[in-house]
Amino acid sequence: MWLIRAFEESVSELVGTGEVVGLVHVSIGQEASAVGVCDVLEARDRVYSGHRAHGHVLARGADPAAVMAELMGKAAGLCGGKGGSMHLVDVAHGVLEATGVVGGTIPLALGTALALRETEPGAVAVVFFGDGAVQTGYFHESLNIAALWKLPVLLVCENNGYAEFTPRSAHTPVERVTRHAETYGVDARTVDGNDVVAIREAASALVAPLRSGGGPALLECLTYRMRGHYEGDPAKYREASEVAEWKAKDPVRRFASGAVATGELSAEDAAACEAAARRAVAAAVSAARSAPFPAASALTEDVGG
Amino acid sequence: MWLIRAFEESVSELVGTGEVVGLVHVSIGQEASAVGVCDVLEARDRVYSGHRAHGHVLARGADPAAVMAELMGKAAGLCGGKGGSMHLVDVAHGVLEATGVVGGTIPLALGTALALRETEPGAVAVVFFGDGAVQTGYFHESLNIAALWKLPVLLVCENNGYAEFTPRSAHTPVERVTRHAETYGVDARTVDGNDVVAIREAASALVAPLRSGGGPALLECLTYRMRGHYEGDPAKYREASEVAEWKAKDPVRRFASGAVATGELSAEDAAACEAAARRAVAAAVSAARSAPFPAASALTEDVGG
Amino acid sequence: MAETTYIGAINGALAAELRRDATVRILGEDVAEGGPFGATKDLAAEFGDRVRDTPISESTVMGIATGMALAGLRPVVEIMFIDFITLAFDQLVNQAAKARYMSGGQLRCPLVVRTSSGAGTRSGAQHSQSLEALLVHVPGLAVAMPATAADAAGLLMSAVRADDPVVVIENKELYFRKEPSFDPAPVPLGSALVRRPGRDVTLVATSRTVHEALAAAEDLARDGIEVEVIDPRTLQPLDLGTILSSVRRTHRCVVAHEAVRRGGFGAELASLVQEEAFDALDAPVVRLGAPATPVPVSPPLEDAYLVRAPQIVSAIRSLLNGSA
Amino acid sequence: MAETTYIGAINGALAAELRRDATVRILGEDVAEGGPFGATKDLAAEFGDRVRDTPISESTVMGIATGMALAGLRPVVEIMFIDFITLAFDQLVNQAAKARYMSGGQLRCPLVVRTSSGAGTRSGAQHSQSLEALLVHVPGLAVAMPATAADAAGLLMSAVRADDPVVVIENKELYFRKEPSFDPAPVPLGSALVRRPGRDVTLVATSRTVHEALAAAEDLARDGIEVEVIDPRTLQPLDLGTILSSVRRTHRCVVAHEAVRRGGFGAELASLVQEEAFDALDAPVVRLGAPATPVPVSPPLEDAYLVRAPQIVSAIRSLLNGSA
Ligand SMILES: Cc1ncc(C[n+]2csc(CCOP(=O)(O)OP(=O)(O)O)c2C)c(N)n1
Ligand SMILES: Cc1ncc(C[n+]2csc(CCOP(=O)(O)OP(=O)(O)O)c2C)c(N)n1
Ligand SMILES: [Mg+2]
Ligand SMILES: [Mg+2]
Repeated sequence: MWLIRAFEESVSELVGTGEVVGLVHVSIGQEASAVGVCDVLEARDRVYSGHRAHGHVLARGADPAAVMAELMGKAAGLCGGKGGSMHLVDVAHGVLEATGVVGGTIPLALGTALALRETEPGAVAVVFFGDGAVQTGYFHESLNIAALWKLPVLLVCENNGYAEFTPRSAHTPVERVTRHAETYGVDARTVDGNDVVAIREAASALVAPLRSGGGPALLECLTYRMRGHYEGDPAKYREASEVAEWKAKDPVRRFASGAVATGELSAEDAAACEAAARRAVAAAVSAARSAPFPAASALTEDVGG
Repeated sequence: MWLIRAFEESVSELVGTGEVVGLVHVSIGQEASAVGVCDVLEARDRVYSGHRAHGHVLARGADPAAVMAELMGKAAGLCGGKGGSMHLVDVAHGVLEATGVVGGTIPLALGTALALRETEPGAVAVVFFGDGAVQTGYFHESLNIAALWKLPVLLVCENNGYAEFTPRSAHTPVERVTRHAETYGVDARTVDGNDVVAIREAASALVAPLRSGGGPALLECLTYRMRGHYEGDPAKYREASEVAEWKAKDPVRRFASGAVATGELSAEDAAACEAAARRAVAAAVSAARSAPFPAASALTEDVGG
Repeated sequence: MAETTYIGAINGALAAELRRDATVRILGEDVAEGGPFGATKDLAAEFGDRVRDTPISESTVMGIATGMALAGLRPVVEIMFIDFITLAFDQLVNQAAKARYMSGGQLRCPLVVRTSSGAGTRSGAQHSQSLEALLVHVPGLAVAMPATAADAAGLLMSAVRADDPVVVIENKELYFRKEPSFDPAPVPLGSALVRRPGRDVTLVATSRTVHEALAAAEDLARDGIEVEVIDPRTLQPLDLGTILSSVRRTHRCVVAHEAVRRGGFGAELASLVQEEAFDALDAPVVRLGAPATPVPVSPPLEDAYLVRAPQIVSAIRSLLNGSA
Repeated sequence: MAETTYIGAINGALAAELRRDATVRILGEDVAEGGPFGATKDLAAEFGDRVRDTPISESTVMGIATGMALAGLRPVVEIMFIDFITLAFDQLVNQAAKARYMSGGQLRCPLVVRTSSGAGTRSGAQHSQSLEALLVHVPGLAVAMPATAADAAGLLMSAVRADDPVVVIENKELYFRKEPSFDPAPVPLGSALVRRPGRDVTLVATSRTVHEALAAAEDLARDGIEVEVIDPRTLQPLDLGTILSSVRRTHRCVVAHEAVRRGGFGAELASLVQEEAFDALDAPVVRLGAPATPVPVSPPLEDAYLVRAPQIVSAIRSLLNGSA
């Protein structure tokens, strides 16, 4: 988690300097779902994400330098610099797509789950999306088909209570996303999205049946983004008290201090973790920084049709 | 109801002779929902329908000769012959659109309901659609928004158990359409779709709150189409026994014989009703038949842009 | 002589590809029952749930097919009428067409979309459109428009074997047209066919309009006017070479299609021809297509809407008179 | 001198139309908060729930707006990025654009769609497209592409007052461009503007590319090459007359836009020009547009992707050298 946190804090700074380009959405405050879910996944599993994807890709094991290079549009980036922040793909680590279209990867995950069931039984597909995506037709059409075809897909909703500048209550009268799963008889849980241990446990319980022919499942993580919707968003639409309240539940610090409290980790080791993460990110930044931009020929490469 | 039945039996014959053109879907066996629902509507209400729309338009009071002329592509048709069977519009009778796109008019009805609430409070919008439309994103996105904005719209699902050649069980694991309404706290009822009296009653109960600021509501009518999906469909995908079973529940004969049994109608009056309907349809057919096709200039009239 | 239909050829090609390659899948509404035109007839019986009925959820189904393709299967998804590809446009345009590029080449998307197009059946404005031009404008998509049974089979076979998305646009009026039987063989994407040689004018036509073009050419031949009819077969990739070398001989070019003329494929073709062969042209490239209206149901209106042979004949006559 | 921005002009025009006509409504994602670019800033405070936030349900929201329009309101719906109009394409193409025609004139659909378009912001392939050509091909839709703040306001005002659907495509790179303040006034749909007169070549450009065209013209003027820059302002209806009379004077035509060249609006324009003014042309109509690729994020690639002034300059130089 420290890696993701340190990475995104660095991204945020580099947006400021203009080195990281484009429309950038960080997941600071929401790291627990990426880490908790990906921790129960295996190499053969496939992951999809949305516009807030850095954490998911890093949690799958992507090289931070390649992710950073991608955000800078460098040739050494995951996607050769052509995809950018919202479209991270790392096939080697089983990340098949991230999308800038809200809800757009949910159907893709279903298709991949169908393919996996037939070609790599036991493997699962996972898709991360926000609470805003729950009001898209994709979510509902997909939930129905996933349930109908019993697909080995885990739908992970990172419910941070907002879609851009608008609170969830202005988007739907349905409070819990899991309510929709019930309609289809789909296994679902709502968890504290800032508690990585709880997430890990729930994900593990939901994924196990998927590996043995059951499915689908839905995991709703109640969380909060500690920064604006995108880097640059002044986020005037929410109360300072709300932000402060959630800051106290910071999932990264909470996990670290929890582990220290129970004695699983010494305070020194915890600090060392953070320091190592920050060093790794610093190294990634300098590697990405010194990497070249793609050659002009890349512009027209890798197009079908 | 006899009018609709006689009209569509005639349509079916005229498809055979080639006088009625295009892709034609009749609602024989499903007339009760059109009649039962429209009976509780007022002139100020607006109705939308789908590809199986003849009954809805007639139940709203459209001139059978104008509907028949439309199905023949004549200038005297409701839409000047340009719309055809799947796209009947009769603004004078409050039918704003019917669509060949499954589920496509559900959002339109919401928009009209919103407009009515602001410009003609007390009026309602109604949309008829099939059970196949329940698996479209439109249905779910619309149910959410209608509930969120408390729109005065009645969603009427004519659940005939099939979408084209495929039974509902192959399209969704959710048996009752009303189940979706529950998710959103939307008022809903499932009724015997071949019982016009029950439909009338349920529609009346659901519409009343819509007129006084409540909404939305959903009415599910369980019914069956006695003919194939479209005129020409051999309908090999269903058992003869199933068809026979439903034939016994024919909503038109059932209503007539029920009324005779309770003494509300004499047997002679019941027969006279049928005969009058058949005469009216015969007159409509001959009027439509002798009507001219549109002038060539109509081709490019009434296009925006 | 044994005969086959366009739809029969499609059905046969699907069966052959399913047999040849275990990664091929079919999905769409009512496909297990054979579909409304019979394209997938009997396939479910032989291939089980490799042929899969879907709910009426076009947008998600297109995404599912894309997600299957990204994971190594070769899905062939049916959009019953091209009018409904509008529902699936986001997945097609924003995901399938871009996946390879956005991933820097990590992904391939061997997706095939089969769909029916075209008017003439009185089916109205929402079941009759010709929307190929929308697809040609989208980088990353190949677009095939077979005019014959042999091409319907052959282009579909190539589409299934391609590693990038291909949309195969079939024509409803051609479905039950008979042709002598043939041995189905893949037809490469990007290879035009000179369907009739001629020296006086180059007539490029697509899909159903190819047959109108051939009828028009036949008619004009009686007056000694020799029309060269070229069927591009795929609009993207486009075999421009075959068309240009014809125009350089005939010095005149007409392009005819069923779609709306404004912004149609004819616009792209006319532009390319005048760019590449301006000096060879004795007259402007003429575009024939539908007027800018939705498709009307009324028989005389729909008949007037469609480009048929007589309209092509008179356009070519005035072209030759005007500039001869 | 007082200044205004393109986005400020849009905001002002929306406020003015809301004030003028009680049937005007605004809906879209985050519009009550002002939207990501500020187009609807402060409107909710003044107009209450006439400015309505919607969930992320583009396809249904487009239908809702259409259903409002059919019932007599004048909705202005925002699709945040034109890339997402693909989600709403069915409603726009199959319902809104066709309602009047299919109903035989019983219905009118005074719908306005506002959306942002264009690359240059490193936002990637799904937030940067220019998709106007898809809309121009659909009968029943008007398509406006303002290049200046005055036109952004004026075309929007006309769109709100029109009785048929209009899509107003704004450009993200122009949003914060400053212009001297002006009194907003409706700009009629279908009236092109000669933004710079010239005798040597007619340069038709749209939206952001108008400014590249003007910069190119400025540059070429230093060498005595006088470029006439025409901004059609609406692609449909198209003021072809203004363009043709220019071409008949200059004998050369270049069309430049940001969208992909293949199947882009330039194809329609080049075809029309060569059809209507073939004999006046000394050289083929030249089309400048993006290559047939998705929009890359990487700065040097995106810079190469876009048509900028230097590319226009060199295209015009070769055009004049080649055929002079
Ligand atoms: C289809 C679509 N509509 C609109 C947008 C613009 N947009 C980007 S993020 C966002 C809100 C998403 O909210 P949510 O799904 O809750 O994710 P979060 O940003 O909260 O993580 C919107 C509306 C988009 N990217 N895609
Ligand atoms: C979006 C869309 N997809 C597919 C079709 C083809 N189609 C026409 S009717 C139909 C089945 C509709 O089933 P249902 O909604 O239950 O209505 P019913 O025909 O049973 O009255 C289908 C798939 C269509 N018209 N629209
Ligand atoms: Mg959110
Ligand atoms: Mg049904």
